[in-house]
Amino acid sequence: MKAIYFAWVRERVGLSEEEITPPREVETVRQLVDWLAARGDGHAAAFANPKTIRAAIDKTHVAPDAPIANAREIAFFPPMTGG
Amino acid sequence: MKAIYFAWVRERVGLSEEEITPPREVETVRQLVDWLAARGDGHAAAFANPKTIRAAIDKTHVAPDAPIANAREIAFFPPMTGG
Amino acid sequence: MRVTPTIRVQAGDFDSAREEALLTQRRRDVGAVVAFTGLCRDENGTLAALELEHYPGMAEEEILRFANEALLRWRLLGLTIIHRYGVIRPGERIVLVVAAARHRGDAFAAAEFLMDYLKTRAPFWKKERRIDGSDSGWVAAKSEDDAAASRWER
Amino acid sequence: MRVTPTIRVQAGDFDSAREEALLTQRRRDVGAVVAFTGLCRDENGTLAALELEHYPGMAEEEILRFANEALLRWRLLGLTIIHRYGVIRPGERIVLVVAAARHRGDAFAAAEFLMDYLKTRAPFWKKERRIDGSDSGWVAAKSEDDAAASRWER
Repeated sequence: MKAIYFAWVRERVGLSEEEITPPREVETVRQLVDWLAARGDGHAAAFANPKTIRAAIDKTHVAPDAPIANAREIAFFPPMTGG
Repeated sequence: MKAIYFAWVRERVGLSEEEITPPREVETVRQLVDWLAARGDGHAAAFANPKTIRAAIDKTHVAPDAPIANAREIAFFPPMTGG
Repeated sequence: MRVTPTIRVQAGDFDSAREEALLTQRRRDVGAVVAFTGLCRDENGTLAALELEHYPGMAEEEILRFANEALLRWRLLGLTIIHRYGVIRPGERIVLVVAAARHRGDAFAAAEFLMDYLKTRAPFWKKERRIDGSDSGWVAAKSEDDAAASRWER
Repeated sequence: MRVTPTIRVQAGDFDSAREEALLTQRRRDVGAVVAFTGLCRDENGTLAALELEHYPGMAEEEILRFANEALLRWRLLGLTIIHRYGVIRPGERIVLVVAAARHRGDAFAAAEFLMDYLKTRAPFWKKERRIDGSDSGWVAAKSEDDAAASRWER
């Protein structure tokens, strides 16, 4: 699946997007955040405080306990500041 | 003092405005309405239902018990329908 | 800084974009502009025009009174109110309220407050002229407009 | 008659007067138009520009979702939402919401609802670039915006 990052999540990770293949036991958004945080220093900095991170699966907001099994694209970003 | 009329009050009275000299015992807006209603058929039709008439003294909304002693201009009109 | 509202009661049409531009141009502190436009509506295709009568002098004074009340209640950076009188046909503009503020809550509340008051307290009266030449009389005041205005009492 | 909202996410500026005209022209049933414009604000004179990042695709979809929710909640005759991205300087426009309705209450409520949701749920992020060349970082989400959006939950 594709992971994409926005705003300071993107800046800390150092990438706009990447292909990821989490292991089968990573089942929810929350577990994926923990798994991503272990990928390197940038990822660790980006995901240090999971409470400040929002996620969307295939362009729809999801909660931390949402399953990721069928996701093609999962996005991580800070709280939105539009308008 | 000058009495001026708007909307259907004006149409029923048949005048846009007129000079009036109410007697001394006519002290309030309510009393003036009753006095005006006795001036003729048009006035009687206009002021038949005092509850539907609003008044302003010198361009400020007033209540029926407002004194008219110092009024230069007193206006009568139906509830407003602006906007 | 004291805000001076712009108030006009006029027979002619107005240009909302120009009024909005006048409130925002050459400044960097306005974050929100709410512009309300009220138009002459004709749902069943029988209205030829509205005839809007007003009380000259009092109309401007009364609108200025509401405008100053809005400036006391909300933090506004600019305020423009224009109300037309005379013959107005379906689809034409009747009234404009533009409120500029730092924050959207102030601009929305002030514009809505002013419209509720214009509907019920500004000395204007609407008469409907039908396309068959008949005159269907004066528009009656609506109790829901009184209710809307009374929300703001305190 | 079903209303199809107009939604655009674009880098360029927009023309509010044109968008308003598109919602009202050649019709006689619109009585109220509320147009909200959000601008880039700089109160202390240190902001060079905002950089607005967005999530292409999701931004449009999410705005359409709110727009359809507004159309379910209020009786609207037309709805246009435009949100810019990219570099926006102080005084420039960021967002436009125009709601047209028979009655003003629907137009006001829909526009305010949409702005509250755009602030907190549309995938846009603002970064401030200072005139001294420094970058003061990403604008933090405000708890008062969350509170404003939560008013509409039911």
